[in-house]
Order: sequence, then structure tokens, then C-alpha cells
Amino acid sequence: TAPSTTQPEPQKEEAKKIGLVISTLNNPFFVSLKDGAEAKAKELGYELVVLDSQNDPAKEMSNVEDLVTKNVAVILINPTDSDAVGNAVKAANDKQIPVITLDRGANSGEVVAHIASDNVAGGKMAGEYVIEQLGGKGKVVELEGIAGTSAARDRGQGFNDAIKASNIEVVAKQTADFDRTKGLSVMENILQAQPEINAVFAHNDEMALGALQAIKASGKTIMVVGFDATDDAVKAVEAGEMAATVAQQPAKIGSLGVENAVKVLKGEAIEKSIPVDLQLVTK
Amino acid sequence: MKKALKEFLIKNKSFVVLVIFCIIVSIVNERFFTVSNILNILRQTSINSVIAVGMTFVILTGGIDLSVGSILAISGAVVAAMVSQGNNAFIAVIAALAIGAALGAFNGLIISKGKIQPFIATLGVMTLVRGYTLVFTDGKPISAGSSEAASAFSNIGAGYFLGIPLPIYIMIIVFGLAYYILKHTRTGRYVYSLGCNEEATIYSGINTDRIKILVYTISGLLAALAGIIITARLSSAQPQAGTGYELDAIAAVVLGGTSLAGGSGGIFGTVIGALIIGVLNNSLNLMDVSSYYQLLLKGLVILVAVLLDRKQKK
Amino acid sequence: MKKALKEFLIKNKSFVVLVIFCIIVSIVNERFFTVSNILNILRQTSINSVIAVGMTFVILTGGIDLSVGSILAISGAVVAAMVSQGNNAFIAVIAALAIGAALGAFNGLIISKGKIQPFIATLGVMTLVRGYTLVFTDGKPISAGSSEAASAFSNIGAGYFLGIPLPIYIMIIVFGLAYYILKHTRTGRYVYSLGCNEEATIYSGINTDRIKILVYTISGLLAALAGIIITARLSSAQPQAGTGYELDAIAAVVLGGTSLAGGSGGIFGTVIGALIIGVLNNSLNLMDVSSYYQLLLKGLVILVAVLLDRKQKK
Amino acid sequence: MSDSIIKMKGVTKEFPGVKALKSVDLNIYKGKIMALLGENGAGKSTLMKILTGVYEKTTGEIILNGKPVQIKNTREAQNMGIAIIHQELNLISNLSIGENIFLGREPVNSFGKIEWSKLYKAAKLIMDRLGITEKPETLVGELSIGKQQMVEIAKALSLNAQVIVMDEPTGALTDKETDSLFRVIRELKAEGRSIVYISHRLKEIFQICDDVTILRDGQFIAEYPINDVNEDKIIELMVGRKLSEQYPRINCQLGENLLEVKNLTNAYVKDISFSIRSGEIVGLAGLMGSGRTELARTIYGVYGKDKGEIIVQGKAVDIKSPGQAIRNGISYVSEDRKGNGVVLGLNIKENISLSVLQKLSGIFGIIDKKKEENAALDSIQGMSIKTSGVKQLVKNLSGGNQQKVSLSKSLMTGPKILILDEPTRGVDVGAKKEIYDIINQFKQAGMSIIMISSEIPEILGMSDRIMVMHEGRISGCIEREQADQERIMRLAVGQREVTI
Ligand SMILES: Nc1ncnc2c1ncn2[C@@H]1O[C@H](COP(=O)(O)OP(=O)(O)OP(=O)(O)O)[C@@H](O)[C@H]1O
Ligand SMILES: Nc1ncnc2c1ncn2[C@@H]1O[C@H](COP(=O)(O)OP(=O)(O)OP(=O)(O)O)[C@@H](O)[C@H]1O
Ligand SMILES: [Mg+2]
Ligand SMILES: [Mg+2]
Repeated sequence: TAPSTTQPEPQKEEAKKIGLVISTLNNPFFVSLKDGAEAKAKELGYELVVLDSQNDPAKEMSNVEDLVTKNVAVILINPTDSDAVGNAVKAANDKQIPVITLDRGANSGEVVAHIASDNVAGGKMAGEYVIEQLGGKGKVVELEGIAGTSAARDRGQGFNDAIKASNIEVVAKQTADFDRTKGLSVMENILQAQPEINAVFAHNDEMALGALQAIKASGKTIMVVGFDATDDAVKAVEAGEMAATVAQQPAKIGSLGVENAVKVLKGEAIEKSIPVDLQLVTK
Repeated sequence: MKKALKEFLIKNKSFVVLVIFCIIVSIVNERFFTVSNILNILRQTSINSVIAVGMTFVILTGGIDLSVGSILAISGAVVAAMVSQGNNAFIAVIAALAIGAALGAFNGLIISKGKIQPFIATLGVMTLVRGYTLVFTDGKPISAGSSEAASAFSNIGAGYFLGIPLPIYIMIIVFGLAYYILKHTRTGRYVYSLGCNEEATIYSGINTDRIKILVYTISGLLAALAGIIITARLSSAQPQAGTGYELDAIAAVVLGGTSLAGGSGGIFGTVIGALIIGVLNNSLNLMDVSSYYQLLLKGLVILVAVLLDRKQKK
Repeated sequence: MKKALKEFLIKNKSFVVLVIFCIIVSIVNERFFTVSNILNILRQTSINSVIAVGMTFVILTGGIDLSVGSILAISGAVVAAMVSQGNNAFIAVIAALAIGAALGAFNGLIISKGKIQPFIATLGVMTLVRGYTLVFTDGKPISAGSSEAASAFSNIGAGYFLGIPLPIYIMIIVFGLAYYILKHTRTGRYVYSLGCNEEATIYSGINTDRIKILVYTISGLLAALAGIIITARLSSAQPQAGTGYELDAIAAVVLGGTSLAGGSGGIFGTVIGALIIGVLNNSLNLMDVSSYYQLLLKGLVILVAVLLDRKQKK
Repeated sequence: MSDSIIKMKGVTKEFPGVKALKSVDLNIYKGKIMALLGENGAGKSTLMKILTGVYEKTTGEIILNGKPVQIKNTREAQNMGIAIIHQELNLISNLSIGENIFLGREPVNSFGKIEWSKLYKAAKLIMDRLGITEKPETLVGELSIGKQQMVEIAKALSLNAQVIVMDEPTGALTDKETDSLFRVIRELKAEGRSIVYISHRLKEIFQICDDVTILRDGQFIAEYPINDVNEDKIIELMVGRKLSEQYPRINCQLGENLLEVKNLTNAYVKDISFSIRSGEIVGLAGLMGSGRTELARTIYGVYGKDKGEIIVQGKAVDIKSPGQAIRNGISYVSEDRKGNGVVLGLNIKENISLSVLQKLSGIFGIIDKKKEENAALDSIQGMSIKTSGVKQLVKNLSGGNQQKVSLSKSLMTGPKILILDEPTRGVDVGAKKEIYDIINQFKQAGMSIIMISSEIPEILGMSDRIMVMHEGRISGCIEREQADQERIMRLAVGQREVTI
């Protein structure tokens, strides 16, 4: 086991530091989460250290270790993966630094709170919306996120669970790597292959917006449902181009994270599980 | 006549690979060989093609350019930002191209004058420019907006002329120009000579530093052009645009039979290489191959294609 | 004595870069130069180091191995799957190493016998193996579980001996062995010889194909070892693990002064190169540099380090 | 006749588009030295590469000690006791002399560790025998071309082979080293070993060889005991006709000073001053490593200068690159044609035009292909370059023909001052004569020519004036009439002249 070092003495300056290890900043969703957290920290007068794991659990582990070395007071982790984050959480636990997980949970290690909206539920919400709009039957295309990421898995699972009961058929299921450009070209190709498509569900708004361009260029009318409610997507919904997007309120997750971290610091009790509402953004 | 054809096919095995591949896909999926899908493939290929042309220049000199994806991203961000601020689309495009060319020239400068190996120099620039793009965009997409300028701009990527998408014209012009430069001009000859034997080229009185700076500038310029096309198509610039595009471009060049050691190969091969990759992506989508198997098959096709195309042993 | 030191420093500029860098960081941040942080850096560096050692062998022959990240992922997945099914940790580790070595040997085979350029061959294998890893894991992480075997296994990555993390020992052993092989065995000399002048090496009666197969096998084996360490540290294997690691490994090798053209450089440089990258990552985190600026600075440091380290012009 | 250890019978080799060997026979006798002669491109190197497993033959037979054998690679050849010194250097520049000599055969202990002391001791032994004075730990890359050639020879000797093929081993050697080599060759012969000796220096052939085999155009022409032929006969067999006098020196009207060098100094050369007039050939002699090549390259702008002036036609010029040198009318033909003389991967036409594309292209730098091809054809004719066409890759030319391409490339720039660094190294007698004629032609046209050569007869035969270098300095300058071999050698080893 690790050599136990003496517990960090709370130094005046560093006691105000909160660490945030975020899975990636390559995606507007997580950028919003970070922005929310930063705004809250500023408001409450705390310094927030943000480290980017670049979707790599090994980097995430290093980031947590570096925060431990830095001696931050609380660590907010937005895990890259619920399993893989376990040992990183334990590393913080070893040094008695409280951990709060955001958006994704941790399957092992001690966590004082988990703040999230459920990806599976979000997928389900999108599925139900599609069923309702298509009257329970039709052909849909599913644009998947980066293969092997938990967001892609969970959103896909929720969506497919929901439509299982209906007569809706997934006629094509292809990855576009959460990327708008890929969303465009993959959708173009699918449009060539499938004469009839009623709806598209994309695992994030970036892909949805790419697909939207492809559909617009093809002249067809196909309903597009995205996920994340990024600014661009909400605008597209308002303009009537996109049908809906599932809002996870990432900024709220971030700001709740900091708010609760501060409570922990002050010794206040907090809820173990803090849900953030999902919303379906439609026109 | 027949002999010439045979020789052509032996020399251009990648062309044979492409044709056979297309025939197989056409049989499996009847939607593949339609005018609309072929235009679709060509339009999708245009991005990688434009980048791969620049990469061909660089690779012919024995170099490599990993920074194209990042240059694509910053140019896209700049053009989108300028258009969204109501600037004239033409001016925005020129500015973005200038930035791409300047970054390429910077690559060329540190490689030639700084004597850094191209792989690591452009790796450094790739990282640096990606970081700067994230700072510039604050990590968020930049929409070109819906002004008149924006809709003029979006034509570059989404417009048509005589029923054929504009990016296809751009690609053809780029290919044609590059082919001509490499085949028929002094500069082209120097590029090959430099790739074959740098020292002998210097001894022949040629300023090889200038050639190096030039090829990286061309690569940067074309990466920026690709960035403009993408941004115009999407009417929006992504901070992460172009990630990993360098590998696709290099793959196109090498599949086309150009040697990474420099000095041999050419644009015609790159056309074929880019088309192989484009057809592959399209056909895997058309046949609804699951994404895991797509990667598997892509790797396999790359290996088989280069194995078939390899130089005969003495 | 003094002269020897001076010569050492001139020959090993990357070492000077590292030392200066460490001094600056120590001044800026007093937490940097503590035992616990140094152990922390070393442990973090171990993954990249182990891969970079294999990459050094490959690059010394004038090759390159882009498939290390994918090999890391499949080995990690295999070891996690085996341990979770209750197999003995030792057997699981051996199996994972064997798979890494076999994939490396496959790289070497198509490069030597198939005469494919290393860049494109390993790019193909990288894509193919990533696809297979996704198929194998069904795109989901594989947890090693919490059996006794699993906790024995997790020691490889998370355990300590005499207060020092085990991965640091592994790294030191790998460095030592590699140094010895390259300096003092025939194989090592042939690696340099092949990288310097392949034809002349063949004329000397050396089977260069065997050397090539060997270096890629070593690279594959060490990538697998890195995969095992990561998996053990995280007690779980990710299908996307190792993405982009090839670039970090190559950067470490080149920062250490090994030429991508092959034939010159060595393990000592790679140690330094890996440490530069490790210290950079750690110190940027310690100094609260925002992640966008981290990328920017990383690119800058790579460029500055290689500029300082470049060979003096005649 | 004595026993033949190796018989090659009816050996044919086809390269794509070239039939390099057409049913060639070769006998190698035990304890004898066989000379293998022929013009550039006759197929000598190709035949020897087949014997040593570098190339596979198309048809034919190799009989070793009465038994037919298949030789698939170098290692097999070595195992059968056949070693070769290749025409082009094949050394590993990043390894030491000792490591190069024993590459592939390093002594190791039971742990697989190389026994360095053993290796270097053994290397020292062989090096002593050849008179190589460098430390065996020295990196080969730091040696001059001539010394590298000696290492190449040491490497072949270390193999202890029964048959040693030497493909132009003396091309880069000075007389002193050639002497050590010949001494060793005679010792080997005395030990009963057989040697195939390829050279374009016919004098050497008569010094050491026992028999000669002559090839022409890939065909076997004749085999004779050396005593049955003389130099003229050999030349006739090689080129298929008689040749006139070897060194056709001509006297020209000397014109103005075209080039003047004053106090030129850098890391390689010290305080060099000389001048050369229009229509003059200055021979530059010196031992290997005396700095002749460096001087040439400093004038040509490859190396920077620390001090001194270069004056072309009375005007001081600033030359920082070969491009500037060419624009100032200076051209240089390198001694290292593989390294920087020609671009092996380009074809003949592209090589010949490389330095003058500016003149051969129009607007936007578009190359006038017709003009380019004509220029190349002119050169091919003027130099008698043996090739299948202007589009043949220079890589696939024989060594001598590559040298002619290198020369053509320089002459294309229309230089006023031409610096030739070992211009006839590896060039056959016929072609040598042609090159001398060409040099004279340009001399007559008023060019100034500096000719660096390690062949003193060539220097004596061609030059109007001879400069000798020693350790980076000019140790003396001799008028043609007063020059002889001995005086040149005295200056070359640094002895100041007593007389004059
Ligand atoms: N790899 C090759 N491919 C094609 N042609 C070749 C190749 N190697 C040699 N040749 C051709 O074979 C012929 C014989 O060449 P070779 O090198 O054996 O001549 P050589 O007698 O050694 O001449 P030199 O005295 O100039 O060295 C030449 O016409 C040459 O162009
Ligand atoms: N790469 C190098 N590193 C160190 N010393 C070198 C290097 N190259 C050449 N030298 C030295 O520079 C001097 C000049 O060598 P060089 O071979 O050019 O002379 P040269 O008169 O042209 O002889 P040669 O007959 O071999 O052409 C020699 O002392 C040589 O050892
Ligand atoms: Mg020859
Ligand atoms: Mg010389």
C-alpha cells in the first residue's frame, strides 16, 4: 500500500482551491460544464483548477495525482469512464481529499456526492419523442458517438430500449465520432443508401447539426433529434430546422458541483445523489 | 496500344485496386454506382484530396506534415469568425488562406533554417496551433451566421455549378495545377531532386531551403483551403475540426504509390489514393457495416492495397 | 574531468534542457521538487517510457511504429478479460505480452518481407487492431473484477516496493535492458547498422529482415507491457486506451536526440525525452495552466527543445 | 593451366530493359590474381555481384571446386569463402572502424555481450597490416573517402576468404596506400588465395595480375595470361579499336586571370592564395586528407570561409552557396558522385539539366522539354555516355557513365572556372581519353580548370602548373616543365623545396 504521508495541513491560500478533472474539453457540452463551474467558483470567491483528461483514463489518473500533489481541498471529477476512474478516486481518498463526481459516476472508491443527469434516461427521452412524433412507426437512423465511450453506449442504450416496444426500425446505425464534419459525410452516405428515412437520432448535437446539413442539401424532410442542447442546436431548434435536443444542462451540473464542493469545505452535509433535470428542447 | 495499357496498369496498381474495389461494391450494393452517389463521394473526397495534394509536395521532398489538421481548424475558425462579423466572404477567405500559408511557411522555416526533422517540427506546430485554435474559439463552434456574406460564403462548400458541387471543381483545379507544377515546372523538378538527394541538389546550385519552405507553404495553404470548404459546408467552424486528417492524407499519398522516403511518386497516384479512401468510407456506410468492423476493414484495405502496390523485388 | 562533463553536456543538450526546465519549475512551484511529486512524475512517465523504449529500437532502424496505442489497448483488454474470468494474473500477463509480441512481429513481417513502408504498414495495423479491440470488448470497458487474482494483478500498476511504485521499477529494468542490448550485443549493433545503411548491412551478410522483425516485436511487446501497467493501475481496460500514445512516444525518442532517419541516438536520450514530457505535463498541471494553453505550451516546448538539441551546422 | 577454384559459365543477367551480361565466362585460379577488365558498363561489377550473391543471375552456372553451387546472398558467399570489396563504399558511418570490419561477425561471450577488447585488438592487427594508423574506435563517418576505402579493404581481408573480389579498390587511394595494398595482395597470393582484381588503371594490372579476362558490352571477349598481352593490346580488346596517346596535353594561349584566391582560411584550409588564368589547367596534388576537396568546396560555397577573398575576373565576389558560385561562373564536379555528384533517382536528362533549368524554362518556370532533351542528347553524344536513352535512371548506369553525367551537369552551366575533383576516378581508359579531350576543348575555349587528382601521371600529363597541398596549406607550386613525380611527393609529405 501507499506510504501514508502526513495529512496535508490546510494552508490558508490553498484551502480555497477546488480541482476539476474534466473528461474532455473537445466537446461543447463539457466546455459548458466547465464554464458553469468557473462562473460559480468566481461568484463564491474560490479558485478553480481545471484539468483536461482528453478522454484518456490514464491521463485522468495523472491529473488527479497532480491535484493531490497540489493539495487542493476538494476534487470534482467528471470521469472518462465509470470503471476506470475508480483508482483515481481512491488516490484522492488516500489523501483524505473529498471527491464529487459529475455527469458520470464512479463504480469504486469513496465519493461524497454524485451530480448528474442520466444519459440512459436522456436516450430514452429522445426515443419516446421520436415514437410520439412518428406515430409509433417509421425508419430511423442512429448516429453513434465515438465507439467505446460511455456517452455513446448509454445514450444508444436508452434510445434503443425506448423504441424496442414500437414499430420503429433502425435502418442504419453508424458512428460519426461526435464530430460535425463526420456527421455530415456519414449522413450523406446513408442518404444514398436509404431511400426512406423518417428520423435521425444523433448521440450529440454536433453530429445532429452535421446530419442536418446533409439532409438540407438532399432536399428531404427528416426529423433530427440531437443531444446536449448546445447553443447552435438550440438555435436550430428555434429556427425549426431541428426537431428536438435533449438538454442535460451541463452548466448547471458544473455550477452545482462547485456549490456542493464549497459546502463540503464548510463542513455542511450534502445529498449523496443530486440529480439534474433533463429537458427536451423543442420549438 | 494494348501494351501501353498493360504497362500503365502495372505501373499504377493502385488504380487497379480502386477499379476492382468499385466493381465489387457495385455488385454488393446497387446504390453505389449512381450519379448522385458518385458526386457524393467526390464531394466528400474533396477535403482529403486537397490536403493530400499539399502532403504530396511535402512527402516528395522526403518530409511530412502533421500540422494540416490543426491548420485546417484555425483557418476554418478565422473564416467563420470573420464572416460572422459581417466581413466580405472573399476577404475572409483570403485571410484564412493567408494564415494557412503563413503557418506552413513557419513549418518550412523551422525545418529548413532550424534544421529540425519534419515529423517533430510539424508535431510541435500541430499541438501549438490546436492549442491556439481552442484559445481563439474558446472551445466552442463558431457559426458563420446567416447574413448575406454568410450565405455567399456557404456556397463554396454547399453550392453547385451545372449540377456539380463546387468543392469538386476546387478539387479538380487543385489536382490539375499540382500535376502541372510537378510535371512541367522547375519547381516541380527541384521537389523531386530534393527528395532524391538533398546534397546533390544543393551542389547543383539550387536553394533547397527555399524549396522546403515552399512545399510546406503549399501544404499549409491547401489545408486552409480544405478548412474553408468544410466550414462553408457546415456554415460553422469546429475547434476540433481536422483532428487526425493528417493520417488520412498521408494514407492517400502512400496508397497512391508515393514513397515516404521522397523523390518518387506523384499527383496522379494521390488522386487514386484519395478516391480509394473516399470509396471505402462511402461503401462501408452504404452497406451499414458496424463501426467496429469498419475500422477493422479499413485497416485491412490499407494493408492489402499497399501490399499489392509495392515495388517488385529485384 | 571538467572537459568530460562539458563534452557530455554538449552531446546531451536534451539533458540540459530537462535540468533547466526542472529548475525553473521548482522555483515557480515549491511543490514540484518533493519526493512524492517526483515519484508521481516517474510513475506517470513509466507508461510512455516503456513504449518509447520499443519505439527507440524501431526508430533506430529508420522505421516507425504507429500501432503501439492499439496494441496497448488489445493487450489491456485481453489481460483484464482473463483476470476477470478468474485466471491466474501471471498467466494473463504472459498471454497479453504474447499477443503484443505477435502483433509486433506481424508488423515486422509485412515491413520486411512484404516491403511495405513502416509508416503505412503500422498505420494499417493500428486501425485494424483498434477495430478488433472494439469488437473484442464490444466497445465497453472490461473491469478486472475484485477477485484475488485481480488484486494481485492490480499490484503491477498500483503496488509499491520499498516505498517506490512498481511501475518505476519496471521502467528502470526496461531502460537498463534496452541500453545493454543496444550498446553491447550484436543485435544492438545491427540495429544501428541497419538504420545507418541497410544495403551495406546486407552486404555484410546480416539478415536485416530478422532485425526488422525483431525490433517491431520488441515494440509490440513493450506496448503490451505498457497496456498491462495501465490496466493494472485502473483495474479496468478501455477500448479506446492508448489513442495518440504513438505521438508521445515518438516525441520522447526525438526529444532525446534520436534521429528519425535511423542509425543515431540511443536509450539514454529516450529516458531524458520521456522525462521532459512527463515533467511538462506535471508542471503545467501544478501551475494551473488552462488546458488550451497547455497544448499551446506543449507545442512550444517541443519546438524549443528540438531547436536547442539540433545538430550543429558545419 | 593451374586449377580453377571458381568457374562461371554462360552467366546471363537481365535487368528490366537492359541485358547487362550475355553468356559470360570467368575462371578464377587458385593462388592467382585474375584481372577483370572492360569499359564502363561492360558488366564487371554486375558479374561480381552475381558471384557474391548480391544479384541473382538470369541463367548460367557457378562451379566452385568442381561442384555447381547456388549463391543466394552475401552470407552464403562468405560461407563459401568468397568476399568482395564493392566499387562503391558500403560502410556504416555511425559505427567505428573496428565494428565495421567485423560487422556481422563480432566476437561475443556466453552472455551475448560483444567482447570489445578482443574485437578492437583483432581490428588493429588487420589495420596495421594495411598501414591504417587511425584508432580502431574512430567512427568511419569521420574518415576521408580514401581512408574509408582502406577500411573496406580491411573488412574483406578479415573474412579470411579464399577468393577476394576487389572492384576498383584503388580508385580513392594514393600511391602510398596502393603500395600497402599491393604488398598485402602479394602476401595473400603467397598464402594460396585467389583474387579478382578490377581496375581502370592498366599499370596496376601489369604490376600484380597473373591473368586477364576482358569483357565488352556484357560479352566475354578473351582470357590471356598477362605475359601474352601488352597495354595496347588490352585497350584494343576492351574498346574494340586502337587508341592514340593517353594524355593529349595541348598548349594554349594563356589569357587574363580568371580566378584569384587570396588568404582563404577556414576550419579546413589555411591561408590559401593562388591565381589561375584563362586557358590554363592547374593540377592540385596532395595526399589523401590534405584538404584539396575542402579547398574546392570552400571556393564553391559549400563551406563558409573565415577569412580571405575570392576574385573572379578582377571582381571580388561573395560566394555563400553553390548557386552563387555557379552564377559567378564557377562549377565543381564532385569526387563523391553517389553522395553529391548526381541524383541517382532522377534520369539522365533530368540530371544534366538540373543546374540550368533556369535557362531551359520560360514563363512560370515551365520547362521547355524539347530544349531539355536536346541538351541531354548533345551531352550523351559529346561524352559518349552509354545508355539506353535520356530517360534511363542514373542509378542504373555504370560508375563511369555516372561520372560522365556528373561532368555534363557541371559543363551545362557554361562555367568560366571549372573545378574537377578526381574527374576520372572509376572511368575506363577509353572514356578517360574522351574526358581529357573534353577538358582540353574547354581549355582551348578559354576556361580555367583546376584538376584535383590522386593519379600523379594524370596530373603530370594534363596540367600546365601543379599545386601541391599538405595539411590544408599549399606547400608548393611547380611549373610543368620542372615537375616530376618525386618533387610532387616531396611537397605532398610537407618537405619544403630546397632549390628554386
Ligand atoms: N540495377 C540495375 N538495373 C538496370 N541496369 C543495371 C543495373 N545495374 C547495372 N546495370 C547495367 O548493367 C550494365 C553493366 O554495369 P556494371 O556496373 O556491371 O558495369 P561495370 O563494368 O562495372 O562498369 P564500371 O567500370 O563503370 O564500374 C550497365 O549497362 C548498367 O547500366
Ligand atoms: N566528417 C569529418 N570529420 C572530421 N574530419 C574530417 C571529416 N571529413 C574530413 N575530415 C578531415 O579533413 C581533412 C581533409 O580531408 P579530405 O578527404 O577532404 O582531403 P583531400 O585532400 O580531398 O583527400 P582525398 O584524396 O581523400 O579526397 C582530413 O584531415 C580529414 O581527415
Ligand atoms: Mg563497376
Ligand atoms: Mg578529395
